Amino acid sequence: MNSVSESLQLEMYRRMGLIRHFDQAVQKLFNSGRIPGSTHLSIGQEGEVVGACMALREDDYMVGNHRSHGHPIGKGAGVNALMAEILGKATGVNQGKGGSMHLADFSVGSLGESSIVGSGLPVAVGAALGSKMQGNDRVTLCFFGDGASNQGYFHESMNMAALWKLPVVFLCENNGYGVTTPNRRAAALEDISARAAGYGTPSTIVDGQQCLAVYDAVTEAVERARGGDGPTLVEAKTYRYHHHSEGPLYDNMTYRPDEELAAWKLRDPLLLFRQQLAGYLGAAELDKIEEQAQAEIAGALEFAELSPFPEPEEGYTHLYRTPIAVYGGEL
Amino acid sequence: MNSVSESLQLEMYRRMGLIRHFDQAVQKLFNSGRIPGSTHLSIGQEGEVVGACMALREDDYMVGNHRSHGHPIGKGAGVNALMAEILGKATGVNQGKGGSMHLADFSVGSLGESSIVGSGLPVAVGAALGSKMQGNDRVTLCFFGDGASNQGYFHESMNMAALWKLPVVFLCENNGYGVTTPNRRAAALEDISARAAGYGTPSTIVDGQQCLAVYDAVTEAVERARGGDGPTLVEAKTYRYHHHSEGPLYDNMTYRPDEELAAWKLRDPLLLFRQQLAGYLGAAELDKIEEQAQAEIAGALEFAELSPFPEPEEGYTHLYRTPIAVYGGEL
Amino acid sequence: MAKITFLEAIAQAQHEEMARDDSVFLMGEDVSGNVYGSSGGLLEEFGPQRVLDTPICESGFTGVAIGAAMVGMRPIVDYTIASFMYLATDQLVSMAAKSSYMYGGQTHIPAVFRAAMFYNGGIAAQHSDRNYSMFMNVPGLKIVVPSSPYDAKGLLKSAIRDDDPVLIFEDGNLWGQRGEVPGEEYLLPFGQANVLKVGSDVTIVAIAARVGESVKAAERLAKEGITAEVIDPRTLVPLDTHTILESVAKTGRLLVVDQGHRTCGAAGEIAAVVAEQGFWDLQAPIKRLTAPDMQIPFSTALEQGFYPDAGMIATAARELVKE
Amino acid sequence: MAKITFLEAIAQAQHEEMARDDSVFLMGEDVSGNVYGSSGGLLEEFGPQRVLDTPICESGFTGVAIGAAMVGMRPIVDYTIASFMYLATDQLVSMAAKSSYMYGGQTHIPAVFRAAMFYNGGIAAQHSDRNYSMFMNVPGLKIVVPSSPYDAKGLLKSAIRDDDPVLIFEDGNLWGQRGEVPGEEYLLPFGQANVLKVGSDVTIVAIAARVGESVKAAERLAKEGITAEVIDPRTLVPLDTHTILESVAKTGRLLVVDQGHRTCGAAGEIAAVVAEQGFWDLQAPIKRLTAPDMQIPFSTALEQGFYPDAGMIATAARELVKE
Ligand SMILES: Cc1ncc(C[n+]2csc(CCOP(=O)(O)OP(=O)(O)O)c2C)c(N)n1
Ligand SMILES: Cc1ncc(C[n+]2csc(CCOP(=O)(O)OP(=O)(O)O)c2C)c(N)n1
Ligand SMILES: [Mg+2]
Ligand SMILES: [Mg+2]
Repeated sequence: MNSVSESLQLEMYRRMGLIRHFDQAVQKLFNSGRIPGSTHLSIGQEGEVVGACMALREDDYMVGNHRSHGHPIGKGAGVNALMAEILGKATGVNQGKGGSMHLADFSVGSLGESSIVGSGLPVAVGAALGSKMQGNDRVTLCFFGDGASNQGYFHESMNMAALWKLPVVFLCENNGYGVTTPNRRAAALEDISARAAGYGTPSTIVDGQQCLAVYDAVTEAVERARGGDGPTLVEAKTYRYHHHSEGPLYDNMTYRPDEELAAWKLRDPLLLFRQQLAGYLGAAELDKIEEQAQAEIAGALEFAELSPFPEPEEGYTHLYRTPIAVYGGEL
Repeated sequence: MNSVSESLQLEMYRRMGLIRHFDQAVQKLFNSGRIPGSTHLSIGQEGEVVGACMALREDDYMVGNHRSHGHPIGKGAGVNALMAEILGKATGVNQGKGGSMHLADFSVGSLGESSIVGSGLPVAVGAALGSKMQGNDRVTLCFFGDGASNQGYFHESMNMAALWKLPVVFLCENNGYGVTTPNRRAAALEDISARAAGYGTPSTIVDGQQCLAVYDAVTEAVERARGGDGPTLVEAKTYRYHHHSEGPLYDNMTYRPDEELAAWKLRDPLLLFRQQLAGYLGAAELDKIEEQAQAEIAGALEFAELSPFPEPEEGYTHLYRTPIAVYGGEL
Repeated sequence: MAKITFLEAIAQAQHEEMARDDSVFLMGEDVSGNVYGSSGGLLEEFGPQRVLDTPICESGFTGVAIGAAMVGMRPIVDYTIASFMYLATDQLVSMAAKSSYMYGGQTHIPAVFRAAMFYNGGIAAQHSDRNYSMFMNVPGLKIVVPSSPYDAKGLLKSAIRDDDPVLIFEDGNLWGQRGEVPGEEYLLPFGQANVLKVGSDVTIVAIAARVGESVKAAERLAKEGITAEVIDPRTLVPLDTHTILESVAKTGRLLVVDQGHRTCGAAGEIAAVVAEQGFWDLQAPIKRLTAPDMQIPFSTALEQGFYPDAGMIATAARELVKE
Repeated sequence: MAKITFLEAIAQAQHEEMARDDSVFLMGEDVSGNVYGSSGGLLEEFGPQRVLDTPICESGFTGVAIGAAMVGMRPIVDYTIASFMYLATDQLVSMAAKSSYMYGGQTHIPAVFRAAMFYNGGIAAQHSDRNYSMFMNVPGLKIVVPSSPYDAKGLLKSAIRDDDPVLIFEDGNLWGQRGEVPGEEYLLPFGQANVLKVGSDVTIVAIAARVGESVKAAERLAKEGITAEVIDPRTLVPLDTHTILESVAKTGRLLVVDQGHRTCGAAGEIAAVVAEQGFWDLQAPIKRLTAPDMQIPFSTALEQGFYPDAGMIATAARELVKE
């Protein structure tokens, strides 16, 4: 950890702040009815998101999921186009076609956020296979939840990655719940990492609230992957402060005790980061970074608000790269 | 093992003989062009098939797969209707609708042989769930291959069975190959049983050529299941003497060395059974049993040959239990 | 009669059938938590074994339902969203649809598979599927598409008692809609269409939430002197071709309205049946109004206009009547 | 011109494209072993990395292909049998078909998914699927159904070069069939039907192995003085509606022949298109000849007669011409 440069730590803190403020802004937008569909926030999980992403090289790949506002930000995406996407604007990263559940930014190696739980796992393995075939040394990082680990995709992906020694890192964001179902009522063993043994794959459990701990674990996994020694399963124990998704659906739900949430909040990843760096990086410096992050999100919000909605015709583009005639509604 | 009664041992030997002769008869039929489609023989695997099935109670359930002529026989099905099914006759156990890849006999608890690799696993878990819900103490035994263990179904099924402590026994018939692909080029670890640890499930590796060893291992697993302690993964190391399926497709294929086959044949399950019982059960007695088995298969063959083909109209029945009008070809 | 929501009707049907028959149980992700509102009160009454939360593994738990059905249980599987059925397609097609047939009637699969369709809600491509048409191509399944609380309850109860695998597609746009549902028990048979409006100028066959839009369109058209007959097939497999053909015999004109994609969709099937069996009655080309053959965008600015509404239906009907 | 089998044509196309473009590779179960004969010589020439045997995990390795495509590879996935695509349906629909659209064109999936259809071979319900129709309902996929060695090679080469996900359904009943294939390189465009017989009495649109049966039927009919125009669409998505409509404008009669199930099948789609756009040209009801809406039995005694053959096609055409 001491090997992590000061500038890198500042950048980590900055990205954690960006994600926190991004999601807080999204929450407000959602509550005011500005965002259609459903939206999933990662407030509370910023530590593992940033720690894992920053262990990557810029040209490495990353695959997210339904709870992926933070993942592209962690990987270095600009926030303007992400925020515009959330509002369904023409300037959105997907030109308004994807929205909250598909915030991908391919320009920074964020290879898509599939909201079909577990479906990103084999895609990440495929990207790693592609890198290997192309003879470059890129690594692919795949985020997935504790809930996703019960999909067959997890097994098939672990097996292929281990068998072919592919440069992929599996990062399980174990936040204890899939929607309202606690992990212990969905997985036979609470530690997802226990499953790695079945593939002869190294695994590790890491405190997901400690950004630097995650960074270290993933750095080791990335080195292993880049060195040709195959995948690693990293399980980050973490927590989402919000319910599964925004909106009234989960109001008054009792699937998790209030004390549990309160206890986790005491271990807030931004807070812990500050504590850990206390003395080494000054509070003023960190405050400034956070303020800048907040300002950047405010700017993104303004950018998004001022951006135009796409023209209806745009709904009929991008289906194919080589277009063919299809029935196109009233157009 | 010594606790296994003589009559049970005789019955084991009888069923092994039935399976061997059944498949040898099927091979001849196939070679003479009498069987459409494709057919998969389990010659060489009779030890594990019978050892596992006979550890069940008569009212227990069993789920097979594409290589399942032996499984229903092991579970106690009559051979006439099975052989007639192979020939597509009206007297077949499925009235000619299923054929070689679907030799189920529900009357003895054989709950279907799905030829979609791996798809029987969750079905077995479902049968076990049903038993638990119904409050009976039936156990379900699920056969699947080494190849099938790489399907997502394996993972999902192991997890649910372990999570819910269901009365199911997973019996992996590890014959070293899926079609032409050796297990070591398909699974990250050669021992499938290693995967059980990820679900906190007990597992064991057993010599699949030793019928009684399999019987013992599965008996223990069945007791655990019946006692409410959940699933066990039993991996039987075995070998198929024939290629994946009958016909010329695999002629001259070199995916497995001749010496390997020769070595396994020295450990033929029927041979080993005789050796193990030598002195205890006389050769004459065993010869007689095998001759009777052979005669029974000859009888089944005659029954099947003499049986009529189904009438074409029969092709339009059984789609639904509560029929509805559907477009029915020329009918 | 009480006015209840579509969702309450579903909940009632499940409740009544679970109370009636011990072998009926509900399974799926988060069903005990009643997240969406169709399983309220069930956990309290029937306990966690019969209101079974599953891990997230659609292919696996569909197989579990099928296995349980084989040994005499009657599972109701709730996928929550129809898009997740793609993970379970192998079990639905290779096992649920085929088992009775390939085992020569030795077994049968009395299971219900419920799935909601949340299109038109800014929920983007991966959650907006209206995919009943794909499953209509699979012999061995029965396909139900209720368009009102009354239908939802009566059809779901029939589905639970049916001895074959039944897929119920619930239109999420209808979940909150209220309608009259009798206090007494009733069942609705499969294969009997509902004629919501009688008319003689044009036949409109519509599916799920398009039924209400078509009724609205018919009301507008009536003011212009055009009488449209609005037919809701209620079940797509079996399909009540008789009612549709009789109507076309009277009107000579057919408009099929569907929120699904066009190519190989339910609307095309209905059109083809009439082009074959009702051809001589037709006085104008058949017309399909469907969603475009396009994936579903997130932005409301893009999604609006994707699904035929009352205005589009009325326009199409008017054109047809002129031909 | 050399006469080669359909399978050899497939093998040639793969060989040529792999030699031409390093990013093309083949993957699937047992592909290196060349079990069925479509990958002969590839292992020796391109090595095990580009002729990649996968574990048995259709859903996973389909995702792998998609991920590889996202980073610039051009995978050809061989499912061997179309029935196994059900396990991969989620990846095919939710990822392959949707990624370009939902990411606003940031990515695209240049992958080919090959699947053989082995119906009519006593291979029973779980291996006899002819399921292109289900995937025709999914916008974002392109669907190819070659009916001859010449078409197979030219269409497969185009598919490999296409920047979108292409599903190729190979009719197993044609694998051994020989046909002329030029030595020089050629590509066949998508969306251009092939008119195999010119005629003026009836239009027969046929798919895959039904094309040959239709040509045979047309030859019999010719002897009776009935001239049938036989059209092979070659690709079902995109569909060359223009050629079909022009033909119907001439003949006034349409027979669609398909080995798939009827309900929501390709034949119904073609019928619907003509009932909409070619209605005024029609002089008789449209007729579909398809497999029954039944699962596929094992026994030859039962399966025979399930798929429309030359005799059935000729009979249907004769009846149509009389109307
Ligand atoms: C295949 C599939 N099944 C169900 C859902 C609905 N769903 C969305 S997120 C989610 C829970 C996922 O839990 P987990 O993987 O732990 O991720 P988390 O939400 O906790 O970050 C579910 C069930 C889905 N999107 N896809
Ligand atoms: C889903 C699926 N994929 C592929 C196949 C083709 N196939 C039939 S058996 C088989 C090999 C299975 O290997 P294993 O599970 O080890 O069983 P074994 O044949 O060795 O008994 C394959 C690939 C299939 N039937 N189903
Ligand atoms: Mg979670
Ligand atoms: Mg094997």
